[in-house]
Amino acid sequence: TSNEPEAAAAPTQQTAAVGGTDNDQPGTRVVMGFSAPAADHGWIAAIAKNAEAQAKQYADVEFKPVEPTNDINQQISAVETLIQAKVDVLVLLPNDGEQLNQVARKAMDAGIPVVNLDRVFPDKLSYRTWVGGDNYGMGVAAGHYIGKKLKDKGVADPVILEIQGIATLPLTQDRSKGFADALKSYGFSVTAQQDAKFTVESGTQVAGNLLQAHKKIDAIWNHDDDQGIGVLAAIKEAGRDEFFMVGGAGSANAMRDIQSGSGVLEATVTYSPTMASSAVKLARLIAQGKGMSDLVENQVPQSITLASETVTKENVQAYLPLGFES
Amino acid sequence: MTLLVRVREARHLGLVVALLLLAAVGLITSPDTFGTSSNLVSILALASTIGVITVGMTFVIIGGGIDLSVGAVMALASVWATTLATQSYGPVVMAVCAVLVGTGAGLVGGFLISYGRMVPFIVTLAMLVAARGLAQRMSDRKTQLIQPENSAIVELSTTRVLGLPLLVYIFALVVVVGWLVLNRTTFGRRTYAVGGNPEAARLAGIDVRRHTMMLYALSGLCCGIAAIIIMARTTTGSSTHGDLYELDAIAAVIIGGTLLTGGRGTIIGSILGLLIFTLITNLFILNGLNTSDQLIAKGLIIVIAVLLQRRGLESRT
Amino acid sequence: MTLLVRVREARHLGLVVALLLLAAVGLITSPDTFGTSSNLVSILALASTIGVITVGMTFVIIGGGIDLSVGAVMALASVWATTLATQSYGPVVMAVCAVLVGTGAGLVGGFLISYGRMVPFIVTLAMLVAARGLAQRMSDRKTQLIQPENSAIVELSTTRVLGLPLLVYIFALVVVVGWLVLNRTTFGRRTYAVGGNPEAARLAGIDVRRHTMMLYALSGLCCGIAAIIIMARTTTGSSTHGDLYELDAIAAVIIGGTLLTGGRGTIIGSILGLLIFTLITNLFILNGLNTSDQLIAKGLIIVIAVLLQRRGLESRT
Amino acid sequence: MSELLVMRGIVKQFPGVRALDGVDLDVRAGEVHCLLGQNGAGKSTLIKILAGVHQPDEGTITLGGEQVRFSGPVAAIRSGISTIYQELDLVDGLTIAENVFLGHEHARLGFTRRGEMNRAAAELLGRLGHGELRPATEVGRLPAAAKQVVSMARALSHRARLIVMDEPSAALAHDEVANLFRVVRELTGQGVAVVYISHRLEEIREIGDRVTVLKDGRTAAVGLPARETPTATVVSLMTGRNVEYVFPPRPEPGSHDGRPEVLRAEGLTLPGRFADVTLTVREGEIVGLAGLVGSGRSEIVETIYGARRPSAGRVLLDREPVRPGSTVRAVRLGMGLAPEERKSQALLMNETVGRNITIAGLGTFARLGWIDRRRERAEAARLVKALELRPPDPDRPVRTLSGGNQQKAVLGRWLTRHGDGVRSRRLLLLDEPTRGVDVGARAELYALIRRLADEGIGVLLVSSEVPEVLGLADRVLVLRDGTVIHESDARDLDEARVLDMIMEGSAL
Ligand SMILES: Nc1ncnc2c1ncn2[C@@H]1O[C@H](COP(=O)(O)OP(=O)(O)OP(=O)(O)O)[C@@H](O)[C@H]1O
Ligand SMILES: Nc1ncnc2c1ncn2[C@@H]1O[C@H](COP(=O)(O)OP(=O)(O)OP(=O)(O)O)[C@@H](O)[C@H]1O
Ligand SMILES: [Mg+2]
Ligand SMILES: [Mg+2]
Repeated sequence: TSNEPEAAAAPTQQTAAVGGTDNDQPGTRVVMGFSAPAADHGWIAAIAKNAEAQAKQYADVEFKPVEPTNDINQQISAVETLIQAKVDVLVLLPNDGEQLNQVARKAMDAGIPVVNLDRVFPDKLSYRTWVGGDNYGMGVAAGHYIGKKLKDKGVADPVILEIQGIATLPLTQDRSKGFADALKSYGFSVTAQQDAKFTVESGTQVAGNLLQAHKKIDAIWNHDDDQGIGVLAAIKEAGRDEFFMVGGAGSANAMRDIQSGSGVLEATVTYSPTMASSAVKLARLIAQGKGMSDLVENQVPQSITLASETVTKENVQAYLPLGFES
Repeated sequence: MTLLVRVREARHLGLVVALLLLAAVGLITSPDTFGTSSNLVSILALASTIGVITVGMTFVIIGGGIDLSVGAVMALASVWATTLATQSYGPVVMAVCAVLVGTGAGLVGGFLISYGRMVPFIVTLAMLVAARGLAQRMSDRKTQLIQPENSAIVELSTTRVLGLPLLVYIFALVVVVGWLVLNRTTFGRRTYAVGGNPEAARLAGIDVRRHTMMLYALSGLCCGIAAIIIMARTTTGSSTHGDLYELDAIAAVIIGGTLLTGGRGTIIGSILGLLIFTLITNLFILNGLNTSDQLIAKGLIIVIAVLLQRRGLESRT
Repeated sequence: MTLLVRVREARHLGLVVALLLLAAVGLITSPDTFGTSSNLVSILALASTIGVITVGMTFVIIGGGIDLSVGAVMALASVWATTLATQSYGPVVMAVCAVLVGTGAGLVGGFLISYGRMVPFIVTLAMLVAARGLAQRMSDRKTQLIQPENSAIVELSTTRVLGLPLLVYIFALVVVVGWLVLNRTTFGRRTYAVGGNPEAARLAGIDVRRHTMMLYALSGLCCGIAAIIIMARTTTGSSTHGDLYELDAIAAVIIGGTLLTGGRGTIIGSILGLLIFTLITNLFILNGLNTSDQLIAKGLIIVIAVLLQRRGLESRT
Repeated sequence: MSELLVMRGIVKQFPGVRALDGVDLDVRAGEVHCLLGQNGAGKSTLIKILAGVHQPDEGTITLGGEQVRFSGPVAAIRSGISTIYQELDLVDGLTIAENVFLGHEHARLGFTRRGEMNRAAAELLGRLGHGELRPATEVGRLPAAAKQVVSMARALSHRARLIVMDEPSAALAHDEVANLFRVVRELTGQGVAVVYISHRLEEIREIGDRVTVLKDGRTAAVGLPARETPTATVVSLMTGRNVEYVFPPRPEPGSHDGRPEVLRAEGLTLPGRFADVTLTVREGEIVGLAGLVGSGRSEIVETIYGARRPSAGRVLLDREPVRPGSTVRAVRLGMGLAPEERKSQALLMNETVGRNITIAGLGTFARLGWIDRRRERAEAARLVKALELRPPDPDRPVRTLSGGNQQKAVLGRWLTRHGDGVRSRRLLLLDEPTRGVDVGARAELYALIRRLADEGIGVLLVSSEVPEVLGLADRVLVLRDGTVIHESDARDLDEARVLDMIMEGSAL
C-alpha cells in the first residue's frame, strides 16, 4: 500500500543494496535485457521495480526492459527481440518456464547467458543461473506454523482453509503440495481450497463465499499478501475472528498488520521480490565474468534458492525493511 | 395492460425458474449453509458491485451500444478516490470523486461514439486499456488502502441496517432508480427508440447523438458508484479491481433477455441474470468444487438457463 | 468494376495509413532494430496465432454472429493434442487432433446457436468457460511439453524457408484461402446474406441454420490451426494459452471495418487491423515503455487508427 | 386560396445521382396535393427535404409567406409539417402510444404520463377507424397494415398545418384506403394541407385536388386539376411516352385445362390463420388470390413456399410432395417467392443490386461452390436492363435505389436464367409484386409476368388491388378469414362482386 507516508520513499533503498566489495566497481559495459510478466500485481510490480532500481545503481549497466505481458506468445516475441538486439545478458522471469524454455535456449545458444528468475526452465541448458524462491518450502513453512499451533492448542479435526493464487501456475501447485505435506506430519489436512487471482478483489470474493461455507474455521493460509488485503476485508465484513491466518510473500502491509496484532493475521511466509535485485546483480557479474565475492568460486553458481522464512510478531521488526509495498 | 404484465412475467419466467432450481440445488447440497440469512446477505453483497454496473450496461445495450470499459473505469475511479490527495478531503469527497471520475470517463467515451461516430466496441475497448493504464500510473501499481480516518467508506460494507449491509441498499436504490428511469421517463423510453431504430428516433426529433452520449455517461456514473462499493468491500482502491467485469455484466444483461442489437430489454431481467451468475459461484464454493469443474459446470448451467429462458419467451407466442 | 475496386481501396486506406505511421514511428524510435528483417519476421510470427483466429472470426462476424470462445478452444485443442496419449501417435495425429477438437467445439457451439436458437454471445461465452475448464482438467493444470520425438511440430517455428518460419506460411495460407472462400465462393457470398438479412436469406432459399453452424465450425477449425501454431511456438500445450484472444481478434475484425451487426466486412481489413495491434506491441517492446504508459498509449492509438479509417470510409461518399 | 407552401428550384445531389434538379411545388391550405412520378423520379427525396431530413443544395422553401430553412426534422415539425415516410419509421420495442408520441411525449419533469398518452393515442386511433388497436400493444407485434395506421396516428398527433404522406396506401387494403380518405377529407376540411404520393392513379382521381408531376428530378407539370386531367396525359407526363395502362392479353378461358398441375395444395391448415385451403396452379396459368388484409393470403403463400409449417395438409409440386417447412427445398424444386415486405424479407441492404439479384440462383453461376463471376455479372446486367431499373447500374448499393426500383430487383432475383443441370423456376409466388411500382413499370411487370406464364411457369399472385388481380390472373380465388369462399375464371368476376364477397361479414 502506497499510502503509508513513512514508506513512500522506501522501495529503492530497501532493495537496491550496494555492498562494500570491489564487485560493485564499474567494469565492462553490460547491456542487460529484462522480461517479466505484466505488472498487474503487487509482487510482480515489485520485481520489475527492484530490477530496474538495482540496475540503475550501476553506471556500467544499460537496462533494457521489454513490454511485460501475460501472453506467452508475446513474451516469446519480446525475448526474440532482445536476442536480435544482441544484449549481453538476459534476466528472464517467464510466465511459464516450460513454454519459454525454447526461446531461452535459443538465447543461450546465441551466446547470451540467461539468468532465470523465479519460475524455472525445465532444461538446464536454457539458463546459466537460476535465482528463485522456494515455493514448496513456503507451503511447508505455512503448514508447520499452522500445524504446530493447532497441535499445541489441542484442536482435533481442525477446519483449515487454503486460498491459492492463480491455480494454473506451477508455483501454486508447489506451494499447495508443501502445505499439505507439512500438515500431514501433524495428522491434519486441508478442509477446503479455492483459488483467487492474486487480486484484492478476487480475494474478497473468494473469502466472502468461503466464510459462508464454513461456519467455524480454525486457520487459513492465504498464498499471497496482495490478495490478502481483500481476504482480510471480507473477514472484517463478515465480522469473524475465531481463527488465525497466515499470509504469503511478505508484503510490508501484511507485516504491519502482524506487528499491530489487531487482526487475524498472525504470520506470513516470505517469498521475497528482492530476488530480482539479486538476479540483476548476478547477471552483471556473469556478463563481466566475475564471481561472487563472498564465495571462493571464480564464477557465479548455477542455482540459488532463497529460503522461505516465517515472519511472526516476534521477528517482524527484522523483516519490515524487506517487505515490499504491494 | 394485463396482457403486458403477463408478457413481462413470461419473459422472465425462465430466469426465475433457473434461479429457483439453483436455490433448490443449494438447499439440497448444503442444507445448513446455503439457506442461512448470512449466506443470502453475502450473495447480495457479492452481487452489488457488478449489479450496479449491470444497470448502466442495460441502458447502454438497449440503446444499441456496448461498454467494454466498465471494469477498468471502476478501477480508475477507485484509484483516483483513494489517492492520498483525495483522501485528505474525507470520505464524502472520495465518494464524489469516484462518481465524477466514472461519469467523466463515460462522457469522454460517449462523446467519441456519438459525435466522433466511432464504433462503441472499439472506443470502449480503447477506454478499457487506457483507463487501466492510467489507474496503474496513478497508483504506481500499488494497492491503496483507505485511511482509518476515512473508514466511513468501509462502514458501508460493515454497518448493517435490518441485517443488510448499507451497500446492499445502495445496490437496491440503483436498481429501483434505474427501473424508474427506464420505464417511466422520456429518457428511458427514448433509449428504446435510439437503440431499436435510430433513424426513426432522429426523424421523431430526438437528439440521438446527445442521447447516446448520455447513455455512456450513465454507465460511467454506475461504474463510479460501483467503485464506492468495491472500495467499501475491499478497503482499497486498486488498478486490478473489476477485471473482466465487462464480460460478466454483458452476459448478465443478455441472459436477462436484452438484445445485443438494441431496442429491447429490461432491468429486472439483467438483475435476474446477474443473480444466477452469483448464485452459481456461491454454490460452487459452498460445495468445494475446484475451479476447473466450476468452469465446466458454469458453461453447462449458462446454456441450460438460456434454454429455460427461451422456453419462457416462446410460451408467450 | 473499377468503382468497386476504388471503394475497397478507400475502405482500407485509413488502416494502411495508420500502419505506415506506426512503421514510421518504429523507424524513428528504433532505427537499428525495427526495420531489420529479423524483427519483421518476429512481428509476423507473433501475428500468426491470432491472425489465423481472426480469419475465422471475420467469417463469424460477417455472418451476424460472434465467437467469444476462440482463445479457450485453442487452449483446449493444444492440450488435447499434447496429452501423452495423443503424443504417442506422432506429430501428424497431434495436428489432426488439434484441428478436429477445434472444429468439433465450433460445431457444438454452432449447433446450439443455429438449431437451438440461442444467442451467440451467450453460447460462445459458455463454450469459453467450459473449454477452459475442460482444458484445465485434461492437463491437470500443468503445462504439457511436446516430447522430443514429436519435435516436427516445433520445427514449424524453427525451420525457415526463404527466411520465414514455416508457421508464417501457414498463416499466409489461411489468409489466402479465407479470402478466396469469402470472395469467390457461394459459401462466402451467402455468409454476407446470412449476416445482412437472415430472413431474406432464408426466403432466397439459403439454409441459414446450416450455414450458421458451418461458420462456427470454420471458426473452430481456425482455432485448431492456431493451436498447432501456438504449440510450435511455445513447445507446449496449456490451458492458459490464448487468454483474452477473443477480445484481440474481435477488435482486429472491427477495426478492419467489419460491422458487428453482420453483413459487411473484409478479411484484408481484419488482417490490417491485427497487424496494427501487433505493430503497436512490437514498438512498445522495442522501446521498453512501462506497462502503464503502454496501455494509455495503446488506447489513444486505437482511437486514432479508427478515426483515420473513418476518414477513409467517408472519402468514398 | 393562398399558397401555404412554395418550393422553388430545389436541387439535391447524391453521390453519383442528381435526385432533384430544380423542382417547384405549390401547395394551398386545405387541398390535397398529389405528387406523381415514376420510381426514382425524386418524390421521396423532395418530401424528405420538406421534412428537414435532407438539406437542399439549392432552392428556396416558403411556408406561410416566410422563407424557411429546416436544419433537422425537429425544425420542420415545429413549423407545422408532419410526415408519414415511405419506409415505416416505427420503434418495435415501444408501444403504440409511445410510438405515436415519440419525441413529444406527454411528460412532467421527465416522467411520462402513460395514462394520458394512452387515452390520447386511443382517440387518434379511433379517428382513423381503428379503435380496436390497443395503445399499450407493442408495435413489433403488429402486422404491416396496423403499423401504417400507427404512422398515420403519429402524423396526426402533431396538429400540423401540412401533412405529407409518402405512399400511405401501399400497405393498405381497399377498405382501409377508404378509411384513410375519410381522415384526409376531415383534415382538409379543417384547412390542413395534404401532400399525397401514390402510384395508384385511381386514388389520385378520388382524393386529389391538384397534381404535380415529377420526371427525372424535374417538374414536368404543376398544379394540374386532379379530376379533370385525363389519365393518359398524366401517364405520358410521368413517363415521357404513351403507356397503355392495360393488362396483357390472356389465353382463351379453359386453355389451361388439360395442362399438368405445377402446384397442388391440399387441405392446408395453419390454426388461427387459415383452414383447409386447397388450390392448384397449372402450367402457364396465373392464379390470383383476392382478399382483405389479414385474410391470410401472405401466410398461405409462405406456407406453400415452406417458410411456415402447416398443421395439416400437403403441397405437391409437379405431383411430387414437398417437404414442409424448408425454403431450401422449395427453391431447389423450382419455386420462387417475392415476399410482401421487401425491406425486411427480401433485400440485402449492404449489397449491390447485382448481388441482390443473383443471390437466390448463386449455385447456377458456380461450379463446386466456385463462382463464375463473369457469368454472374453478365446475368445481373441483363436483368437490370430487362427490368429497366433506374439507374441501370448493377454495382449500385441497393440501399440507394428508390422503393419501386428495389421492388424490381426483388423480382429479378427469380428471373435469372439457369445454367445447365439446374431446374429453372416452375412456380412463382408473387406477394404484392407491384407495391410501390410506378405505372410505366407496372405495365412492363404485367407483361413480364404474363410472358413468364406463357413460357410455362405457374404463377400465384397476391394483390390488394382487386383490379390487378382481375386483370392479370386467369383464375381467381377469393379468401375471407382464412378460407376460400369462391373460385372462378377471372373473366366471370368484376370488382364490385369481389369486394362484396370479401367484405361481407368481415370484422374490419
Ligand atoms: N441516400 C441516397 N443516396 C444516394 N442516392 C439516393 C439516396 N436517396 C435517393 N437516392 C436516389 O435519388 C433518386 C430519387 O429517389 P426517390 O426515393 O426520391 O424516388 P421516388 O420518386 O420516391 O421513387 P419511388 O416511387 O420508387 O419511391 C433515385 O435515383 C435514388 O436512387
Ligand atoms: N389491420 C390489422 N389489424 C390487426 N391485425 C391485423 C391487421 N391486418 C392483419 N392482421 C393480422 O395479421 C394476420 C395476417 O395478416 P397478413 O398481412 O399476412 O394477411 P394477408 O391476407 O396476407 O394480407 P396482405 O396480403 O395484405 O398482407 C391476420 O391473421 C390478422 O390477425
Ligand atoms: Mg419514394
Ligand atoms: Mg400479406
